[in-house]
Amino acid sequence: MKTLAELVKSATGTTPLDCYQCGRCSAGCTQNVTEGMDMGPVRIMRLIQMEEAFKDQPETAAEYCDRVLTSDTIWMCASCQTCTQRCPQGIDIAGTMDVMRQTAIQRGKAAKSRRVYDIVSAHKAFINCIRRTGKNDEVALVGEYKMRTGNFLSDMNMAPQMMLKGKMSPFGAIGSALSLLKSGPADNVKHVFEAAEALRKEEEEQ
Amino acid sequence: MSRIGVFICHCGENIGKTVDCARVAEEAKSFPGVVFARDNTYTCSEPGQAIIREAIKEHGLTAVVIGSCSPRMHESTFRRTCAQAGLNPYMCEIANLREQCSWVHSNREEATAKAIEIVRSVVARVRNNTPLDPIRVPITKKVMVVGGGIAGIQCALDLAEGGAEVVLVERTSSLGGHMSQLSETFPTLDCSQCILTPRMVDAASNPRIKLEMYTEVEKVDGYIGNFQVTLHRKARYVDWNKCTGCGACTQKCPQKKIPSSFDEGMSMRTAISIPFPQAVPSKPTIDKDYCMKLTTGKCGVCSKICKAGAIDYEQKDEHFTVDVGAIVMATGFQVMDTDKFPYYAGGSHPNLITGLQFERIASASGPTSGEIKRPSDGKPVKTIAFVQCAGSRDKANHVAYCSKICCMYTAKHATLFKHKVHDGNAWVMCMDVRTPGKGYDEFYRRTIEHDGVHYIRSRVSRIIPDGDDLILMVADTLDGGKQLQIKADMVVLATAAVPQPDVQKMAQTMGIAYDGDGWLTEVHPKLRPVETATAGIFLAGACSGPKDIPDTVSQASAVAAKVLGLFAHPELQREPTIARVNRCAPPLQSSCVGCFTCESVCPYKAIERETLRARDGSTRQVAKVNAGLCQGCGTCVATCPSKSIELDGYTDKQIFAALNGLV
Amino acid sequence: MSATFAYYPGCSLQGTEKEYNTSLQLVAKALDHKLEEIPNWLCCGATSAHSINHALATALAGDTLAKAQDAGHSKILAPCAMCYSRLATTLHQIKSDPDKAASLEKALKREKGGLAEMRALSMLDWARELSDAEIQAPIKKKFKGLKIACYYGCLLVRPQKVTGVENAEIPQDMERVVRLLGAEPVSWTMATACCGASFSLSDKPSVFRLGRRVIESARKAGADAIIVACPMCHTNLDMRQTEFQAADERIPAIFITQLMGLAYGFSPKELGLEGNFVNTDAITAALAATEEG
Amino acid sequence: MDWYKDMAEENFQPKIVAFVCRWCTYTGADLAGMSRLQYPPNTKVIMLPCSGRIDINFVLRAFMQGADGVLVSGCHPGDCHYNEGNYRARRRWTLLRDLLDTLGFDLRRLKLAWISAAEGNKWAQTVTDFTKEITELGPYTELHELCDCVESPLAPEAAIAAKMAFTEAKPAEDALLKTVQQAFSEEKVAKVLGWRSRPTLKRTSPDWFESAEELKDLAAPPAGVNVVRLCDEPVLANEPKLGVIARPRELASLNVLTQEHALNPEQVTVFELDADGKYLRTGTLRELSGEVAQKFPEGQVVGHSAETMQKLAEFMQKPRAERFAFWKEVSQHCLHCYACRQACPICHCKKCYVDKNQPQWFPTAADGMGNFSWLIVRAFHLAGRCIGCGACQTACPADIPLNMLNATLAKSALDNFSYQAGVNPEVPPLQADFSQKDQETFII
Repeated sequence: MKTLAELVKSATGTTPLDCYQCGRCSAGCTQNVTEGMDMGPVRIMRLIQMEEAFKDQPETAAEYCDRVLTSDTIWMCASCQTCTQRCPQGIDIAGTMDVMRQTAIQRGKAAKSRRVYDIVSAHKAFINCIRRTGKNDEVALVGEYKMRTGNFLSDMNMAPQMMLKGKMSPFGAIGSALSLLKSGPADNVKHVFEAAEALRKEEEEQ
Repeated sequence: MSRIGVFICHCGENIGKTVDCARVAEEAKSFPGVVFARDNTYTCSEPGQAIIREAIKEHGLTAVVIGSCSPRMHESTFRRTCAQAGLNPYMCEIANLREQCSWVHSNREEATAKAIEIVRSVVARVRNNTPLDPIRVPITKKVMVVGGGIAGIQCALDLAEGGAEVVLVERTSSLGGHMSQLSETFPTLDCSQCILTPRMVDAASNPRIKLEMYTEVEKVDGYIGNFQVTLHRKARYVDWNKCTGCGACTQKCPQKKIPSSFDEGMSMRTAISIPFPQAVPSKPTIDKDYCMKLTTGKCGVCSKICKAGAIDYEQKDEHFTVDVGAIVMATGFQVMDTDKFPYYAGGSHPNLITGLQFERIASASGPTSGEIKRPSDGKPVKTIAFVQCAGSRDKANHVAYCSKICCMYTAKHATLFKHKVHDGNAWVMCMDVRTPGKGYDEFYRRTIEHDGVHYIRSRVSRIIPDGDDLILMVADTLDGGKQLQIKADMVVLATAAVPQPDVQKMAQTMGIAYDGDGWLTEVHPKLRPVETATAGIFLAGACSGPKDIPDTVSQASAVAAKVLGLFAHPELQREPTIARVNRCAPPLQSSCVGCFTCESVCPYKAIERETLRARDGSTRQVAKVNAGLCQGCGTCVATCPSKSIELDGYTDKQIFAALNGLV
Repeated sequence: MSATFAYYPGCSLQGTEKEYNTSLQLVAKALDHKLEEIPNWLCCGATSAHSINHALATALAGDTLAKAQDAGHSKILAPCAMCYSRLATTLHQIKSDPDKAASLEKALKREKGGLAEMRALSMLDWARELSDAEIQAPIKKKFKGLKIACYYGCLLVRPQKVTGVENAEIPQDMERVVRLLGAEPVSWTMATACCGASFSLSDKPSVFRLGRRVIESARKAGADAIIVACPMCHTNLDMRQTEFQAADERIPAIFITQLMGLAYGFSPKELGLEGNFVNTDAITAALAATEEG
Repeated sequence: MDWYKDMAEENFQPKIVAFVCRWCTYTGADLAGMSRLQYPPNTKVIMLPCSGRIDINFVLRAFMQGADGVLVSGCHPGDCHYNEGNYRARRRWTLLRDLLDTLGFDLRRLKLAWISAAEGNKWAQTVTDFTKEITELGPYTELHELCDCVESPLAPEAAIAAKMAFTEAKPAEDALLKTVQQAFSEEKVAKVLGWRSRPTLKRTSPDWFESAEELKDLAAPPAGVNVVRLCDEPVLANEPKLGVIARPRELASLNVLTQEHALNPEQVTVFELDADGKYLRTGTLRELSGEVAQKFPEGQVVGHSAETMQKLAEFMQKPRAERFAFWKEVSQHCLHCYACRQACPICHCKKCYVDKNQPQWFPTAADGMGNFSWLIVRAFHLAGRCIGCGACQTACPADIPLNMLNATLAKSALDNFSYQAGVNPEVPPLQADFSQKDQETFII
């Protein structure tokens, strides 16, 4: 199994091993510890370094790896790119968070907190939406999200106003809701999902 | 017949790890002319050199090839070794097996194969070498020091003490440099002016030191021992011979709103001004960009007020040449401006200042007379934040290197602040605090333990202006990256030390090297730290990289020792690798047809004409090289249509043989 | 100067933020720009794809690039900052690493290559390519005394190596347009801060906190309105604003194209201003009465 | 002899030679080592003091000896340790590249770079890229095959026959004859260069006339020959009263010789003819040298005929491989008789450097390598000097179109450096001069 640092290197071309823990990423972070992250991005970088350092001691390495993948931090990242922009070492920190999220899902390690569960559900609902229609149908997205999370009441207060403002039509909404019943990729997106699978395989083989 | 000895150095692991040195030596034995070959762990060590000397004697070697580090490193060492054993030093050649082979390749097989080829080529070349004798040239025993900061002053004083004539060139109108701007100096906190000013006066009054103030170096010609430096003395519009330095003119000048560069733009000066009260020499200059008389023709107040009649609006720039035997670069550094940091309050906020500006604020002779007041509204500062590594150690956005002096001067700033504002709060945002040096770490710890300065280990991401105040966005990396917002009355950025912006241009005219960041490069960072690749030009102080005062002063004295060492010789021996137009005798003839294309090509005007007389009495003119002037570039050789010029050490025969050895 | 672009509207511009599309179409017409919609385009995958399925994110962007290329284009205008960022990031990757370009093309079963030669334009790039005279030519009325906070958010400017924006910390592209329209840009601190759009659905606390931060900063700087060039920013700063800001502390947020459209003489209705949750009268009222050539 | 064929095997390892200056590039390469940058081992370095020292012979020899690529590198413009060596080198490489391009040489194999002492990275990158490029190009088989070619078949018979056709000499014009006679009688001249008719050979050839009596053999100038070819350097230096019967082409040649200090223009009396051989006037070379450019048809590069320039332009349209094949074919006929050298009015060395054997850069045998290198070296030797009279091609018994090579360099000099040979005897020779603005599009 590849180390987290290796995964980041192949996905972003930069490596957290260059990090010297200056903390500028965390200082400028949109989210950070006070706002739901359980540690600053600077600590994530450190843990990735330590996993690499202990890679010949699999048990210790796995401990470090789990601390990263099960953290809330990687999910609370807003992908605003401020850290990547200002990093003095040129590390793609936001890209690193992407890799961590993806790896957490693949290895079934994503955090179990309610907040994270909602975020993961939204991402999954979004991708399912694309799978079904090739596009993001906002009503269908919200629908699936609610079914996944049980947050039935959230945002319901906005719906009437949205219809009023012409942002949503009741007929469209019904059509969208019906689309939820479809399964498997639609014809217009099949080739993209196949291509994604091919890319993933190729990356894995490297 | 050549009897060549080949010595392959392992350089410890450096070469031996990647190149099979024993095999290279074994292969070398089969090359034409080689009578002896062996490998050795450290050839440059004394035992290693002894092996060479013994082999020369025992095997009657006529030439030596050493496979080792770059010739730029140890060519002279090994040539000396050969000379000790009675072999002409120019019969020794280096095969570069380290910098250009073992260090850049990892496959042992390939690297060894390449090493064998390199050695074969050098062996082929050395078979065509001829013994050469060094050239002797006279030395002008006068030295030019460029830059009148502490480096230049110290160097000039030491040189004068040793009996050398010194020309000290400074482009501003006073000696002193950055050190004269500082308030106190770490780690002893003695007043900078108090220790510097006596030195400035000493330099100005020393009979062996000639000051060339308000003057810049325009051009450098010549070579070690024989430089011709063209200087450009800018018009001062004041006759310093007449001026008594009374300062009356500076009081009366109506043009008063010019930002003072000595005070880093935080106070105003007049158009005719002396940069600071303790300036040496204490003579004013007129700034022609601001003087009303010079810009509009109206005014002339200073001329009326001057009792000595020293004001001269007609003074012109002067250009003149000085002959010197050595040049010392002591051109110093600058600090990055705050405007390089858009994420720090847009890079421009009156209360966002550089460390050098803080020095002026803290200085008793500064714009606030040493009281810590902020520029925007003059309010006494209660909370101050210092941001370290502003630009330094930031390879993605600014410069990759550590500016070296900031950790200490920030600790000093914070201490000075706490000494002046007892109830104030000082924050330092730092990464690693680097304080090696005598008494340095103790000073830094005292800043925290005794003076109560708060250090947060974080790099500041953003500074947000909040009216006159500033809010710093930081994250405490020692607390899991917890975000903090620190509000401060004033923020001091420890901006990176950077090279003087125009020093590269000067370096180009002198033919000395500078690195990717623009710092002048020493010929060897450890063993020859004050010499440049151009013989006769030396480096003192921060022009070669950020340095604190003790390091700068030590370097300046080291340079003085180097120059005095050079001047101790009655004459110079120069490398004999110079061009030569062929002659065959008797009577003296040459294949030169006298087209004198070489004359137009030579950058040193080293081509002369000589009349040859043939057996039948006819005469003709042919080219001849002046050995004193030729620098050995060989451009004439490549351009000569009849191929009648050779460059000793790089003859066509040698290159041809080297090429044959390669392909 | 007339120009033709491949047009990649993206999902939001067809759904909740269709005013952005409408206003952009009008403004483009006024500028003699032809927007040719990419046939059968798909979603860019947004934050979700790059967050949890990197390969899918790349494949979706590759698909869009390929379709635009097949339609004979080399420049793609993506008004949505998210769509733009996805295209630009993918282009940055395949431009700097030919191997990545090759594997993407292989995965998409394309033989003709050249995907890396495509260019993605954000609204900033688009505005930057217009000269002052070009922007001003269609103006019918100029704004007077209108103070605008130009909001860039994240993805239009960051990361700099992807967007190529010259000063990513203090971008000035929208400010330039605003000045040319007669309005006055304010200097404020949150122009490139994040509004939290990626959590619009899933993490309300973040959305509210970050959105509030932006609105408050604009108010403090004395702005009458905010302009944006991203549908997600708009959702957050307009619709969500009604959730996190008290009624008397709100300021309208509209699209840069709507602001241009107003100056170009289109009616608020044509430009879809009534779709805004926060009242926009302050903006329309600032249109100067004088007619300009 | 088939060594290059083995190299075409799959595991081809190119041979690359780098000629570098010691102050910048060599130091930069050392820096790459100190920084432990890794690059392929195929490149072997030969260090020289300055890029100005890098002779074209080094590069040509490297190729002919089996190199697949050659790298030449020095300091950036403005950084030369010797102030200007790299500027002169730059001019040299511009000219050589243009010549090689005409010859169909694969220019991708000759890389030029400015690499400073600080650019260890650039050195490693350049070597890596160049090695990759050359590996992809494969061994330089076409050139190496040529170098191994030992046969040299004669030129087609028809071409030789045309060369051997005899022409009757025409007597010199009366006006010219009288003027020269008078110059002898007034002792203004002691030796005159002109054309002598040789009835037994049915030929007219350049010769010295040392008295008025000899003038009975004076003939009208024949086409395709340049009388100045006899201007041997000792004669010029030792004869204060020299006369030359000169058409524009001879006048241009004399200008080049003046530039190269081979004669004193004050001491040479010129009997000037127009291009068709009609007598115009008499004066010292100093007086008559100035207006040479106007004596050739407008727009023409001194003596290079519009026809040659046209032919060259068309030839350059052909693909590189075809150009190479063409020169490979025609150069095979070269006999190494050096008639071209003998006929050249500019060649005034006593001993040609190709005849020197210490070292002998190129074989003097009439084989593939000898012939092809002679083509290059002869033409390049005349870069910025050849005035385009075409005497060399006329003299060539193998009918090799040498004019095209001469015209290539004349065009390069004019296009790149606004320089025309033989026009102004006061300026420094082309390769002895430089401008900081010389173009360098091909240098990385």
